[in-house]
Amino acid sequence: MIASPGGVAEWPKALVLKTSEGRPSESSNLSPSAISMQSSPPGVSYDCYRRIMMFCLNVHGDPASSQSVHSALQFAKATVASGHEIYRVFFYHDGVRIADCNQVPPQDESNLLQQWIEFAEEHSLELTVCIAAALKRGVLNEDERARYERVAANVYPAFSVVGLGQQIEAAISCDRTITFPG
Amino acid sequence: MRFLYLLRRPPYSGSLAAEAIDSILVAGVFDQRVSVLFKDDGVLQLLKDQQGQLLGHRSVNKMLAALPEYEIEELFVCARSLAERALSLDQLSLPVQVLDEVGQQTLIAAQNVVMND
Amino acid sequence: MTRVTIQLDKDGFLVHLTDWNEVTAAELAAAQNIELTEAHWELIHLVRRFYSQFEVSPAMRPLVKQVREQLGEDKANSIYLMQLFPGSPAKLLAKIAGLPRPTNCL
Amino acid sequence: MTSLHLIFSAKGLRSCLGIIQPEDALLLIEDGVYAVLEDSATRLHAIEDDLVARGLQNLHADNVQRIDYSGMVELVARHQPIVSWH
Repeated sequence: MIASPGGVAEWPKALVLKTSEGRPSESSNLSPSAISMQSSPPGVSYDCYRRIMMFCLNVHGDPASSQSVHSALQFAKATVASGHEIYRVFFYHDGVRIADCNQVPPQDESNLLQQWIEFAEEHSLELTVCIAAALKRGVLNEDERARYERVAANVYPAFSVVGLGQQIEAAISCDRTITFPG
Repeated sequence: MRFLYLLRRPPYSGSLAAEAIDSILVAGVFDQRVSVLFKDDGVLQLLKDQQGQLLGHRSVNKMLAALPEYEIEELFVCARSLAERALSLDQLSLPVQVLDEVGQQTLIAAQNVVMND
Repeated sequence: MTRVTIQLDKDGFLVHLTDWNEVTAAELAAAQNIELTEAHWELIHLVRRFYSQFEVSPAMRPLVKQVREQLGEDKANSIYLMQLFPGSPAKLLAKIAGLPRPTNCL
Repeated sequence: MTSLHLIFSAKGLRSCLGIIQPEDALLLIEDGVYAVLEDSATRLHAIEDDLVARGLQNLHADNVQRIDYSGMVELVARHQPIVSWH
């Protein structure tokens, strides 16, 4: 039986899973009354049924002067731990600087780049940086280095350098788009 | 899908406004239903007679004028943000619809995706 | 007559947009095996007007829209544009017309 | 569906307060958690790490529900669109 609150009709790719056993959301400290609930069908409690969702993340902030790269990572980790999926992480504006492999964080600060890379490898996450925003900020992969005849490529290989179309395509393909602005 | 771009930055804080417009134009190319809400300092992007080249930038009002060419014609501006800056519609470079708070609520509630500058 | 060297990037776009003139355009076109005719020039001038008005290089759809408005319905289709600027007309036109690489090319 | 507003600054909260619907959810995140010092009327969620990191853990009022990132994931899953206010 498939049941879902809020009407499956709104969710064209609806995949409703019964997850009463080992429900990943049990790690949440939200009490059911703490968040506004969609009305549930009679006799069906919202938490009995969960649907796996696809999220995409836009990350806009400079890793050195904003928290957004950090928060986005914490959110991405919680997303995977909750059983949902990350379709793509798109770094735009100053967010593209996270891909610069020349970052040397002080020993007493966390290495955000390293954390993103490890997390992405572990979960086969697609990390992308916007090519136009990256070029402007001196974040170049080998192709762009050669194209513009610059001295050195500095994009960590875990990141693909892509066009803005990837940002829009991800938003179209996902259930939710979440932006961490700078 | 319905995309709303919520633009709240002034036009020349670095390249942020111009980069957001680049993203809007691509959303237009993807055949999505795209609308734009100018709010807070974002309304300043619409002022006429900008000369961004003096700052080494593209003129944001000119880029915005391309939106109708990409068939993006649902442009909205927050009434309060205009009033706070004592701006009137004839000072803006594009035809926009003024939305009060209820209008903005309705607009946002109708979206699948809200993007930021 | 002085010889000038014009800097192109690896994809053949002008490094300095101010280097553009009609002679440059003809050479940029020749490098793509295109001999410029009147039909090419009216499109080159059209996209240059677009850029001076909007400061963005047009993607395909706004290009077709402008062609419809300025040059007429019979030219406002991608087949016509592809015949003149084969492959990716919006990108090739930007290159030959001395506009920046379209940031929104997909 | 109803919206989730992610509030990244006190300025962002002021901007969005006028246009939230009663069923919308609001989440303070990053520097947005400083808004707990200004607003004690609106029902808000706040990221616990962001409160605690800034020494605000004892300064927020009853209107603020502390959640962790998995709580944020739940909020995101239950609302659409997600609106960010920098």
